[in-house]
Amino acid sequence: MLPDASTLAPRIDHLLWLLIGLSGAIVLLVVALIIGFSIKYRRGSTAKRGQLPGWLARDVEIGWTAAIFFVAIFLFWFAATTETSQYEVPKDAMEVHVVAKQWMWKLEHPNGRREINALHIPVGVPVRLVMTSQDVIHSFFVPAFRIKQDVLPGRYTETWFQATRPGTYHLLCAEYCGTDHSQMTGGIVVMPRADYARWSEGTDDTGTLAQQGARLFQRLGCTGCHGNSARVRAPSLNGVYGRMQPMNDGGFRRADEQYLHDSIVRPQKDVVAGYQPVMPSYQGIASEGDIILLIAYLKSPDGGDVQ
Amino acid sequence: MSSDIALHDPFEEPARQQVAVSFGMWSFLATECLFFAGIFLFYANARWHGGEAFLNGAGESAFWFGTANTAILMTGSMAMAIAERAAKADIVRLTRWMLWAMLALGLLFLAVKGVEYRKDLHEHLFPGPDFKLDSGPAEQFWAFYWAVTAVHAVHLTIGLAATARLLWMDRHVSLHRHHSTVMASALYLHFVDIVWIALYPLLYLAGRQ
Amino acid sequence: MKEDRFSHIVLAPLKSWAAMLLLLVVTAIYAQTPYLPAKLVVNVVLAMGQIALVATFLMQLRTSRMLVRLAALAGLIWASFLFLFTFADFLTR
Amino acid sequence: MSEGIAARDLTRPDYLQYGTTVRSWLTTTDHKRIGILYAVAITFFFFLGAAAMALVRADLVTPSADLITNDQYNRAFTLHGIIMVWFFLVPSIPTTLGNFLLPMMLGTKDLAFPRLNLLSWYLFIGGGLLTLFALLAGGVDTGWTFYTPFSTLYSNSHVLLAALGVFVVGFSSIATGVNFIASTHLLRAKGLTWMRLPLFVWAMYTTSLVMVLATPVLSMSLLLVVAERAFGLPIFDPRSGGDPLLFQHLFWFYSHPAVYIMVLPAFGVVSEIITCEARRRIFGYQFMVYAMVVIAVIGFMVWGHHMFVSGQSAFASMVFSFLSFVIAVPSAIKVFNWTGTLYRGQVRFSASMLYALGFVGLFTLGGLTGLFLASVPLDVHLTDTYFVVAHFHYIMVGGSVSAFFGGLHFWWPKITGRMYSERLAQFAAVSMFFGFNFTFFPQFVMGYMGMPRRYHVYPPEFQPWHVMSSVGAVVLGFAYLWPIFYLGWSLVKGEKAPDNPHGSTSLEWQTTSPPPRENFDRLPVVDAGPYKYHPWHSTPDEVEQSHRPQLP
Repeated sequence: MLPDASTLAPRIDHLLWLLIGLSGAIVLLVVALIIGFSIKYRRGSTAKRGQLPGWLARDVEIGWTAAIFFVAIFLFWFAATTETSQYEVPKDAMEVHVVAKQWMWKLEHPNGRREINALHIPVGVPVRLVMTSQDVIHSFFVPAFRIKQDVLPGRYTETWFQATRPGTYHLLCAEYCGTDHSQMTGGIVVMPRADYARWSEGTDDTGTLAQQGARLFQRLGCTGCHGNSARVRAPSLNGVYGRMQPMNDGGFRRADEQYLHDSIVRPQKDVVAGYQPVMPSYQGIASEGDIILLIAYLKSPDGGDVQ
Repeated sequence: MSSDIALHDPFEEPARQQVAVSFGMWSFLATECLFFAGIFLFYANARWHGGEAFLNGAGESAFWFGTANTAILMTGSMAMAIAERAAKADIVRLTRWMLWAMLALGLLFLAVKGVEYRKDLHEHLFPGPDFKLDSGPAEQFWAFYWAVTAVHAVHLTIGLAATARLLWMDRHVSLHRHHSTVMASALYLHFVDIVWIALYPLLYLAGRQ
Repeated sequence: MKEDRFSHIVLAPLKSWAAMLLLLVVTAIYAQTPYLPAKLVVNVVLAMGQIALVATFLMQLRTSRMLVRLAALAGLIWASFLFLFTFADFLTR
Repeated sequence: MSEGIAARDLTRPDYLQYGTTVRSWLTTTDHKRIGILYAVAITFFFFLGAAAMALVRADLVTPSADLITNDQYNRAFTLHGIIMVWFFLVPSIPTTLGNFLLPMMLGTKDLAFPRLNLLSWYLFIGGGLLTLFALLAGGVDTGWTFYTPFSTLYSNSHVLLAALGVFVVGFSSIATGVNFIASTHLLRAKGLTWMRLPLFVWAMYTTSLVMVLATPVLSMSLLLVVAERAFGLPIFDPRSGGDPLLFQHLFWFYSHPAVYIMVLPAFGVVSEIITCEARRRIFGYQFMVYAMVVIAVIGFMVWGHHMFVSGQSAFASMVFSFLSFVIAVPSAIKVFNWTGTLYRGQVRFSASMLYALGFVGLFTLGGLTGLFLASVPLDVHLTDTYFVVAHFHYIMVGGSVSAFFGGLHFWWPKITGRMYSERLAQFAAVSMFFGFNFTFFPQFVMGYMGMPRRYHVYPPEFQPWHVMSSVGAVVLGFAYLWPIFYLGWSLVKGEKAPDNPHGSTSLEWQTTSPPPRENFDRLPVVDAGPYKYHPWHSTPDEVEQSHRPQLP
C-alpha cells in the first residue's frame, strides 16, 4: 500500500480508517436492512404485517436524524483539529522555492542548488515549499507525504512537510495543466542528513540565492532608484521584508513575499505612502525565477543596503 | 371586462393566467439577477484587489454620457409602464404613443452608447497592447466596462425587439386582449433599466474624486 | 378619461419617474463634489433606492401576490449567497 | 383493473396517434411528446459520451500511451465530461420523465407554458449541435471544468464553441425549470395541497428551483471565458491582477448545485418505485419533503469543498467543510426512510425495484465517501485523484443513471402502452449493478494510493487496478446496451399494456396508457395523500383504489 513517509501521514491514515470504519458500518446496516426487509416481507410471504404504532415511526426517525447529525459534527471537529496543526509552518523549516512551468518542476534550494523534476532533502527536517507558476495552475502532490497544494500563476502558495523515512517518492502534478499533464512528474529523494550534506557540498559556484539576487538587483537597475545615493525618490528597501508599510490610499500592508512579488510585477497596485506610482512594471523582464532571487536578496540581513 | 382576455391552453380563467405570466416572468428575472451577479462579483473582486489603480481606470469613464443615458433609460422605463397600464385599461392611442416613445428612447440610448464607445476607442481605452493607462487593475476596470455594457446593450436590444413586436401586434389585434404579453415585455424592460441603474454608480461615479 | 384612471395610468408612473430623476441628480452631485465621505456606500444606497422605486411602483410589486414577490426576492437572496461565501474567501486569504 | 378516469372508448386517439407526421412531432406543444423528443436526444448523447469513455478505458489498460496520444486522450475525457454532464445527466430525468409525468401527477392538461417547453427542446438541440460541432471539429482539451488561465490563455482547442454550446443549453434547463415551478404552484388539481403531492412532484419542484437559480451563474462564467479568450479582456488574466480562483468560485457555484440537479430527480423516481413495489405508504413523508428542500437550499452554500487545495483561505475551507458535513444529514434521512418503507411491506422484485434498491445501496456508498472528501485534511490527499472520480460516479452513475433506468422501466407501459419482458429486464438490472461496482470500486483504492485524475501515462504500480476497472467497464457497457434490445422489441412486438399494470394508486396510472391528448377526460379531484397502499393485514391485490376521482 502507500508508504507513510511524513509526520502528517499517520494522522491522515487514522482519520481515513476511522471514516472507513464508520462508513462501512452504515453501509452494512443499510444493505442488511434492505436485503432483510425485502426477503422477509416479499410479496406473498406469511410474515406478520400489523400496523406500525405512529409514535414508533416518528421517534425512530428523529433518533436516526439526531445520530447522523452528531456523527457529522464529530467528524467535522475531528477533521478540523487534524487540519489546524498542519496550518502552522515550523519556524526553523528549510525553504525550497518551486517554480512550476508547463510540464516541468524547477526547484531551488536556499544554497543556490537548482534541480529539475527532483528534490533532495534530508530526513527529519521540516521543509517549507514556496511555490508559484509561470503559466497555468499546477498542483504539487506527493502521495507518500499526503500533501497537495495548487500552484497558482501570479501568486505564492505554500505548504510544508517533514519526511520521516528515507527513500524516493513520487512527485505528481494533480491539477490538469495541458497536453503533457501526465508527464509532469518527478521524485522526492529523502536522504539521511550525512548523505544530504555530502550531496549539497557539490554546489556549483553560482552562490546562494541571496548572492545571485544581489547581482540581479544591480543588473536590472533597481539601485538607480532604490540605492542609498539615488536621486529619484523611491522607498529604501533595506530590511523591508516583514515590515508593515503605510499605503497611499490609507491602511497598512505587511511587506511579505506576495507584496514584494506584486510590487515588482504590478507596481501601481499598492504604492507606499508619500510616493508617486512612477515605478515601471518588470512584467516579462524579470521571470518568476529572477523574482525569487530578488526576494531572497531582500530577505537577507544586508539586503537593499547598497550605493 | 375580463371575459375578452385571450386564453392560452392549460388555463381556464384569465386571472390565473395573469398570475402565471407574471410569476413566470419574475422567475426569469431572478435568473437574470443571478446572471448579472456573476459579473458584479468580478467588479467587486477587481475593485477590492485593484485599489488605487482600479479607481484611476474608472476615472477615465465619460461621466456626462453615463448620466444622460441613465436619464434616457429611466424615461423610457416610465413610458413602458404607462403603456402597460393603458393597455390594461384598453386606451389604444395612449398605449401606441407610449410604445413608440419607449422604442425611440431605447434607440436613443443605444445611439448615445455608440458615440461613447467611439470616444473610448479613440482614447485607446480598450484593454490590449496600446491601452492608454498601465496594464493591471485599470485594464481590469475597462474589461468589466466593455463586457457589462455589451451584455446590457444586447439585453436592451432584445427588449426593444419585444416592443417592436408589440407595436406590430397592435396593428392586427387588440393589445388589451393580449395584456399579459405587454406586461411581460414591460417587466423585462424595467429589469434592463434596473441593471443600468445599478451599473451607473459602478461605472461612472467610481472614479470621481 | 375618468380622474382615478388617469392618476393610476399616467400620474403614478410620472411621480416615481420624478423621484428617480431626483435620486439620480443627488447621487451624481454627491459623487462629483470632492472630500465627501463614503462615496461608494452612499452611491450604492441611492442606487438601491432607485431600484426599489422601479420594482415596487413601475413593476407593481406592491399590488401583486405574495408568490410573485417571493420570486422577485429569490434572485437577490441567492445572489447574496454567491457574494457572501466568495468574499468569505477573498477577505480572509 | 379498475375503471380509470377515462372511459375506455376506443374512438378517442391517444397522444401517440394524435398526429403522426414528422411536422406534428417537431411542432408539438404536448408535454408528453416533448418528453419523448428529449428521450431520443439524450439517448444519442448518452451513447456518444459512453463511446468516448470506452476509448479512454481501453487506453488506460497500459501505463504508457499505446492506443491514443496525450492530446487525443485529453480531448476524449473532456468530451465525456461535457456530454455526460450537460447533455445527459442534467436533462435526463426532469426533461423526459418529468415532462411526461408532472402534468399528469398534478392532474392538469399540460404545463403552464407549453410553447416555452418546446422552445426548451430546441435550445437543447441548438446547444447540442454547437457542442457537437466543437467536438467533431477538433474537440476541447480543457476538461469539463474549463479552468482558467488554461482555458482562456494557453489552450489551443475549440473552447469558444464548446463554451457557447453549453451557454445555450443552460437556457434550455432554465426554461424547463421555470415551467415546472409555475405549473406546480398554479396548476395543481382541486384538493391537491402541497402536502398531498407525490414525492416525484416535490423532486421536480426542488430540482427546478436549483436549475433556475444556479444555471445563470454558469452562463456568466462561460461568457467571461469567451470575453477573455475572444476579445482579450483581462478578466481572469493573472498578469493584470486577475484571480483564477474567481473563475473557480463562479464555476463551482453552479457545478455543485448541478450534482443536486442530477440526484434530486432520482430521489423522486426511487420514492415512487419503492412505495408502489413494496405496497407501503412512504416512511416519514414530511421528513422526505423537508430533506429535499434543505438539500436544494444548502446545496448553494457548499461549493468550496472543490477548492480546499486551490489556494482558498483556511477560514473559507473550514466554513465549506462544516456545511458539507451538515448537508450529508438530509441524504441520510432519505436513505433511512427508503429502508423504512420496505418494513412490513409486500416487496415485489420487478426490474424497476431492483434498480431502485441498487440506487439506495450505491447512493449510500457514494454519499459516505463524500464525507471523506468533506473533511479538509483527507481532501488534501484525496482531491484530484481517482477517489474523487469514483465518488462522483457512484452518485451520478450508480445513483442517478440507475434511477433513470428504473423510472424508464416503471413508467414504460404508461408512456408507450406496451409491456417489456420482465425476465430480461431483471437480468439487465443485476448485470448493471455488478458491472458498475466492478468498474468503480477499484478506483477508490487506486485513488487513495495516489493515482491522479486525468492522467494518460501513469506509474506502473496502478496497472492492475486500471485493468480491473476497464474489464468492469466492458460489463457495464453490456448492461447499458442490453435494454435497447428488449425495450426496442417491446415497442414492436410487446403485448398491449393495461392501464395500471403495477396497481399503483398514483394519479398518472388512473388514466389510459398511453394517455389521451388531455391526459384526463375529467380533471381529477384529490381527497387524500399520495400513497394509499398501507396493506392493513391485507394481501397486495386488495389495495382499494380509493384514488378513483369523484366527479367535480
